[in-house]
Amino acid sequence: MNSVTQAKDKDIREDLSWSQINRDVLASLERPRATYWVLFALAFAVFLVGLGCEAYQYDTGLGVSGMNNPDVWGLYIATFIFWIGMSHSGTLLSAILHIIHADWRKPIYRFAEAMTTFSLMTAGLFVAVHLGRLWEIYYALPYPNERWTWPNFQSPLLWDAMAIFTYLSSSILFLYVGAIPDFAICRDYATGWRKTFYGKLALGWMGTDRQWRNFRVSYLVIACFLIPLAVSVHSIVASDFAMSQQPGWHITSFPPYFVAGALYSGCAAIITLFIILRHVFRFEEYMTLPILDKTARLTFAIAMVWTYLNCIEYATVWYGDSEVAKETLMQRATGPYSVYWWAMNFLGSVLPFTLIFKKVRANLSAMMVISLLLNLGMWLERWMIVTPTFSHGYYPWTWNHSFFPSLVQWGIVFGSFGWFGMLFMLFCKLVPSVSMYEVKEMVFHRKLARLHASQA
Amino acid sequence: MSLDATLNDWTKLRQTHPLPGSHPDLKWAMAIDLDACTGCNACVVACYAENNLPVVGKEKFAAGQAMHWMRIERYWNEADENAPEQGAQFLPMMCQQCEAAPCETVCPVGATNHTNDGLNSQVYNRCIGSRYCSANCPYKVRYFNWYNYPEQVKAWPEPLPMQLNPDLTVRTKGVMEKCTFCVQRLTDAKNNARTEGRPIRDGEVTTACAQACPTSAITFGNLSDAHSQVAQKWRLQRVELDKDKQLKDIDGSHPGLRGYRIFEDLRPYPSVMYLERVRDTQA
Amino acid sequence: MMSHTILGSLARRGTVRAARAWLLGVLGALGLALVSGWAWAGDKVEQPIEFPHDIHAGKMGINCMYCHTYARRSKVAGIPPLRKCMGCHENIESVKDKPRIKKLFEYWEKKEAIPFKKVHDLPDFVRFNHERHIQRFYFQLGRPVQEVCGYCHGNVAGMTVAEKVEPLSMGWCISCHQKDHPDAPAGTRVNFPRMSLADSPAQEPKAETSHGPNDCWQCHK
Amino acid sequence: MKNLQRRDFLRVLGWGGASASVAACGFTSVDSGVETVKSYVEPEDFNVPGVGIYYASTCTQCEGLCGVVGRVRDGRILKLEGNVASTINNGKLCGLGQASVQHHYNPDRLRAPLLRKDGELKPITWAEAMPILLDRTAATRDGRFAFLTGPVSGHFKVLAGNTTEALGSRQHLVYDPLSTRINRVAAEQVLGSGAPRLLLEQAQVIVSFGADFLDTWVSPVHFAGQYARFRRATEDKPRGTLVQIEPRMTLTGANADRWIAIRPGTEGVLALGIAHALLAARPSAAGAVPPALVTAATAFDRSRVLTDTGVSAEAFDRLVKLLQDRSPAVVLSGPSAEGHVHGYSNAQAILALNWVLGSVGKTVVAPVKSPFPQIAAESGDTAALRQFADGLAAGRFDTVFIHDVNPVYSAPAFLKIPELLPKAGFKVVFAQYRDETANLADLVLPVDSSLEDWGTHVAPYQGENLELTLQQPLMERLYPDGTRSVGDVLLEVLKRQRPQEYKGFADYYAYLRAALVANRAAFAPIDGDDEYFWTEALSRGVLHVKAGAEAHGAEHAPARLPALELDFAGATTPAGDPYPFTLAPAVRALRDGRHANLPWLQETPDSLTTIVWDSWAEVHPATAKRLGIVDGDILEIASASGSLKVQAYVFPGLHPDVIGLPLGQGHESMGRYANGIGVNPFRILDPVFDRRTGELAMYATRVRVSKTGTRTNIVSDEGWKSGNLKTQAGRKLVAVLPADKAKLSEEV
Amino acid sequence: MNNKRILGLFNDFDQASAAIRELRGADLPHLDWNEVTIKSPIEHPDVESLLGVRSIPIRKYTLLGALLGGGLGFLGIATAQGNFFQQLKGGKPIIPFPPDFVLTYEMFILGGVYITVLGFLISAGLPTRMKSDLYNVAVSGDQIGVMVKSNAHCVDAVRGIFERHHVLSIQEEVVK
Repeated sequence: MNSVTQAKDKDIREDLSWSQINRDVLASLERPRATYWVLFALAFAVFLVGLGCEAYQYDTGLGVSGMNNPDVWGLYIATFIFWIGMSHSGTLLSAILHIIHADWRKPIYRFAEAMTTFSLMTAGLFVAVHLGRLWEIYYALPYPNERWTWPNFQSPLLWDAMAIFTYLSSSILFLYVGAIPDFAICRDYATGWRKTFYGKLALGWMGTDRQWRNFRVSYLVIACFLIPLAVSVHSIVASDFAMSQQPGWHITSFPPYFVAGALYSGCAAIITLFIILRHVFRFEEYMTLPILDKTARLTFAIAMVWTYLNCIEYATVWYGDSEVAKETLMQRATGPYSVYWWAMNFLGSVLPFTLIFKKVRANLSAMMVISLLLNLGMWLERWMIVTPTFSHGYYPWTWNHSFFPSLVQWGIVFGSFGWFGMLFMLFCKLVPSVSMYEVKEMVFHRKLARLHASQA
Repeated sequence: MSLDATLNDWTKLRQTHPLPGSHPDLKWAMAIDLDACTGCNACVVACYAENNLPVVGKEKFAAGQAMHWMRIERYWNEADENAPEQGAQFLPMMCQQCEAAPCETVCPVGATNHTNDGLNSQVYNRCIGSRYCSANCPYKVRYFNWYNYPEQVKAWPEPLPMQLNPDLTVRTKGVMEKCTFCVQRLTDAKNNARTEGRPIRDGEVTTACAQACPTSAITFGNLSDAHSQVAQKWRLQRVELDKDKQLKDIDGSHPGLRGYRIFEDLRPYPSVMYLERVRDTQA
Repeated sequence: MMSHTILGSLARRGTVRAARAWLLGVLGALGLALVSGWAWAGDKVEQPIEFPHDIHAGKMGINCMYCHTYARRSKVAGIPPLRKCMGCHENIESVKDKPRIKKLFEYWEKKEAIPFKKVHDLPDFVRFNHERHIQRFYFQLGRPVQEVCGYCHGNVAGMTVAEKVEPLSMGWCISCHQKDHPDAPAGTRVNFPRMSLADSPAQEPKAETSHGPNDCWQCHK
Repeated sequence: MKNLQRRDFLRVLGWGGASASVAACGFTSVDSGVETVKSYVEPEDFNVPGVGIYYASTCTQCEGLCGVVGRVRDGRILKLEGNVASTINNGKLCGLGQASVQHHYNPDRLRAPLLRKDGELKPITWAEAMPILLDRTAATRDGRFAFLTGPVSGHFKVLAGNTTEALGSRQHLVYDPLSTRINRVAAEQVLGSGAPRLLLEQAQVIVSFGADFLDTWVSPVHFAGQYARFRRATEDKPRGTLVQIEPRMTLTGANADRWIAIRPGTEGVLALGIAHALLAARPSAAGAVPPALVTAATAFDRSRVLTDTGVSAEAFDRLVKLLQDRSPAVVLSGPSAEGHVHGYSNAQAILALNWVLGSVGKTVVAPVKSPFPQIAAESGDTAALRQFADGLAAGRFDTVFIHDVNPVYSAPAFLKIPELLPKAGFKVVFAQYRDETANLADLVLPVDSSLEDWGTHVAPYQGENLELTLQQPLMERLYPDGTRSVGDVLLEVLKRQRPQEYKGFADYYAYLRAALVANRAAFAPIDGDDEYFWTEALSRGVLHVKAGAEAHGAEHAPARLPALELDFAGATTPAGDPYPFTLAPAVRALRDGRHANLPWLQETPDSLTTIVWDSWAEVHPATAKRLGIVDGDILEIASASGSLKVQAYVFPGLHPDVIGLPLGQGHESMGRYANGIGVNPFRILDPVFDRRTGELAMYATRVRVSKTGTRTNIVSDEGWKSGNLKTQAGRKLVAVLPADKAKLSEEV
Repeated sequence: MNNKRILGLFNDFDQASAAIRELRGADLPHLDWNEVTIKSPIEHPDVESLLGVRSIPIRKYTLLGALLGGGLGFLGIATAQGNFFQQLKGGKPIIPFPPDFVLTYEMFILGGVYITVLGFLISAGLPTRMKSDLYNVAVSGDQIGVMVKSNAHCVDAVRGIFERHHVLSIQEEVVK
């Protein structure tokens, strides 16, 4: 009764006992709601569809994706950027908020971090899917070989590969290191194969002061590394375009624009997953409405930043002296893809204003819908960067306004969502998706703080 | 593979391109006279014949997956688009072999590089098909093998394969390809010249398109050889390889000059000079 | 100071074991990365006729180009036309009854080329020019022919049927082509020029531009 | 035999090379002992593996008959180039010529003779085929034989003629669906020669009434070369100006400085109008022209001409002024001016302008006369086909040979060839493909491709000197026991009919060799014995026929313009015609359809519309607007004699009353690349004939156009994908410079 | 000589810290202060004040890693480019700085992160076997453990102190 009133305005109930926390979270590893299995099956099915399409494309050639001479990239690269962007919010929550001691992140950063990792994996997948000769992908690796050749370090694509590899591995380490104490807890309470499984992962963590001491510092250090890394990753992805000569791409404001878009879509995605996890794992106590509220406000702020940079992009082109770039911009607004373009602008810049209403922020189903729409908008943004420019570039003879992705291409794009969902669901079933020890800290410190307050 | 090589190249950090005289002996280039070009397509077919280009068929052509390395573009005047009294305008467009090629820098595996005789090489078997080069090509003259034309599309049913030129490969699925200035011919010419211990003579070798062209609109040769036809044409038009603004554009004092390069302001420094089409306005 | 604290921490219990484990792991990974596939020489090939190079090139000391006559004027060295073999063997009574020679005559009766198997087979996207190498090393530098051919084909005089003794991989080609050749007379000096530069034009001997390996298209087609 | 040995040099070396190069790039085996390597049994020192050798021959793709050299490597013909020794094409070669290797390697070539057994064509061997052929021909009753061929020249013409004679017939019918006979007859009459030499490069003005000399007319590659020089300026000659007058824009029209759309059929009127204006301005010129013409011309004053032709006053005056100011000029008459009831009158009036302008003897000179009329080119006509049809209808033929033409496809529907052909007793078709005509044959004999066969040719249009070009095999037969040379077959027939005369010749090759060696005196001298003469002739590919003083034809040109018979009845069509449009068939690379099965030509975009792999109906933008037609609409084009459905293409290069329709597509049976693609305009041509020559009037068919309601996507290289972009969208891709600004003379 | 371990579990930090303070006050002979360890579900808020400042070498590892990553990264890339001179880019130097810096930046972070993690594992003594030490699952739950390693006599004293602060349970073992 009392707790309920508390939960309304407080991020978390302070009278949660530590053992209670352990029990609740560990429960998520054993018996989630049935919805979990439904979602998992769904994701798996979609993934299989994508897999089929990819197999067909691999065998027949990229032509089946419906791409053609001017439009050589299509949805693959667009979706690749989308997934890269998705990954950034994990870092935002786990690293940035960690450094500025915003402790409300604690219950939700773990799955955000996981999201980072898996969306990066998905993005990496698209690099492969998009290649004409996937089987020769090792040519891009800088390793000593009998050909005495090296990849071309000048290519932004190679920077991509490097940045993504760094980001992915660092995120995985960050996620893992941050989860060691929780693995220890799982180990202590688990039985059977799980005990050995978590035992291995826990590396024999015993919560000694020495371990905690080093743990705190290294965690902080890695967090500090992750922030510039995340920024660099998406700047580099942006430079894939900004460094090229295509009209509408050759814009200096692209990197910040991309980063903002990344955080934006990431936050939206967090809201989606927040709601899902809260339901399937009965995390009402931990993923509370106030936290959702904070996340939503953060999302709104970022949405505004993105909108601003979006306008900057248009302005740069508009006041720039490249007639062709201007033409391409107009083409986006009026051409065959104008529908998607306007939809993108609406979903990206107008829709977020619904988040200024507290009622909306507190309404789970509403937030679910909005967050999904926001991500749709962000995905469209990526597509509107890639395709319109290709279809209306410098060379009029090769203009092709009729490009539309084939079913195979769509299949693979959707498949990627299945693949992501599958991995993510799997993860949440195996790893505590709420960081137990940090929630404990949260509760502990908040109680402490209140005590001091009352004493004073 | 030596420290020596590293240090050696270290001295080249400040190298920018194109350098005046960066190709002291050999620089393949073209001059295409649009006044002579009639748009008859002889060059296009010659290119198909010389370079093992697959015939993709109607559906794939419709999908924009045609593989013609060389294409003849036909434009109408904005002025009399519905009553073309000035006739049409034809433009043979193939890889411009840029000196500072946008495609070269972006290839992740370095499958497209610059050769010493000023060509923009494309190594098919190194290509992994990221298609970044095509994305970055302002002329859109790079063509991607969307399918496995020899085996799966059956572009060469027996006995057509007997016509294939053994001096170059048939590109397989998933690699980028483009006009090579018929590099297989150039290589043979260089080989003969070296065997006889002499530099390459002008007119000794030419590309398939130039050789076929009934009106000799295409001139091909060694730009570094001051006496070659192509070099003379470039000089006559005051077009210089390493400038991004030619005399013609700088001041109006030379209205008679016809030489220009397409998209010069993007600074790719193309190796193909076009000569303006001339039309008699009195007629 | 730093070393002190690190050592200090290493001194602590459990630490040494951990450190050793990690060190081994990392070294193992590096080792794997370094041992990346190198092309190896091929093994013996079953030929329709066991042609004894050792007798012809070795014992008789016949010039390689007497039979492989195309090597000096074509990309491909080719194998001798049947008539070439007959030219001599019609008149060598002593060996007429040897099984291999019998086979040879059978083919000749059938007017059918002997389907020899390729031993030194390069990928189809590689353009190797025999003429270039023969012209330079044999005719211009006057090196002994078996040495010149041997650069790539090994000591054929020591084999019956030819065997692949060199990897013939790109790296292997470059390893030779990167060598400077001070003994080469002027005009044929092979110092493979890098992109010629304004500051060092001297680096560019005349008529030396753009031959392998500094030009992908020299060897790749 | 020598012949066989030569073929031996050309034997394919260790075939399998291509399959390897196809697999190239990627997974090719580099393991030892997987691929095999072969060599020749008998070496030829000039024949080095891995090195291309060039053999000279002749391109028989069109009547231009350019000299070519073929690159042969390892016994495979890889590519054709122009033969520099030939003064026809001077080392150049058009796309059509390039594509002839695909005739040679075509996957749809017949590989065995076909005999009709109980209604079905069944493959048989040559051993079986020859006796049947010989017996049946021998059984032909006197004179009841016809030999229908395409344009012929050289010794094949002789052989064909003799065969016909030997069978007691006079019916060697030379048929050319795209014949230029009207032009030839008119030129013969007006200029004194059927094929006068045109010195285009010396002209300052070319006025062409629909003569597409850059693409399809007479000898395109030759004229293209001249055109280049005509465009170039020198100290003594400014850049030439080209004016093209035609109802539908040809490639030549697209390259004109001034393209004038004229109402179809009124070209003659315009010509006389110009003549009138010129004579009025410069009576002196009247000296060369007969008063008849002068008086005739007076009838065509400016106002009438303008109303009749629909040419704008501005264009007319400019043209007249141009012709007054600049000289010399050339005036050409082309198919679109000649293909009418009064086509002959048109041609006369147009060609007569050359007299008025004083071009005769300057830019239009008589050609070198051939000392061998019997091997001179015989360009075909469509009258031959009518003759053939009549013969069939009357059941006058026991035996019919058809070679190098496909009448069942290219004959207008009203001639009913498919229905009549069965009336012939025994139909032998020499064919490379199983085309529409072959399907109706009793015996189909697969023939060598032009790259496997021997032959001699004399082009109907000659360069500065008279040439006899040789055709020789560029590689061994692809199907040694599948195909044969037509010459060999005819020789067999002749040996059966006239053993005495022909038993000396082992085969066609021997026949040719003997014939040329015997006449070697007539050619530009080659020292050495006959053997040397022959090999030398082969290596050159071209023999220059010595032109004796009497043979040179300058003085054969008439001193003045003979009287003309002008009759423009029907030049203008009555109002209220149920068929409001005139059909303008467009001749393209596929020519009369014989090249439709060449993938390169199908995939190469049409020069003006850039459409590939299809037919289309060209509609003028104004007309399209009026009828609400947009690109890709499926239209029904109906004439009095038939109708067809085809996609619309809105095309500015038309007179508004004209519908353009490309020829060559619409095959039912030819090969995988031709079948079912596009439509065949020949089918709907009306039975309209030129009054004088009786030639089919190709450009006189009237049609009506209606939308069927369905629509398709036009497949073309141009930006149809981008809202039918037709201009450069502000980029500087093709820059145009006004001639008066250009300083071309400084460029040489 | 230090051959005995004792682990006492307390209900919360207050009791645990009280116990430790007394332990400190008692300054027993043979008690090496470094052998006093706290085991807790979360880090003890004021562990320094209890156990005194103990070294944290992580940052040194970080510095080392970052420098190694950056330095080697740049050298490696530059050398690769310098030696693979077939790869000439029109308009670009053979060893171009801007791209190499981008990559160096990534290598810098990569090295930093990797070596930091390595450093963490090393200086936190991970991985380690559970048997090697006294442990109680309650420590990962809600109890605070204090562990002391010393000789038998000293351990008895420690036990006394623990009991005085309502220790919940005590484990002991003899170290071989």
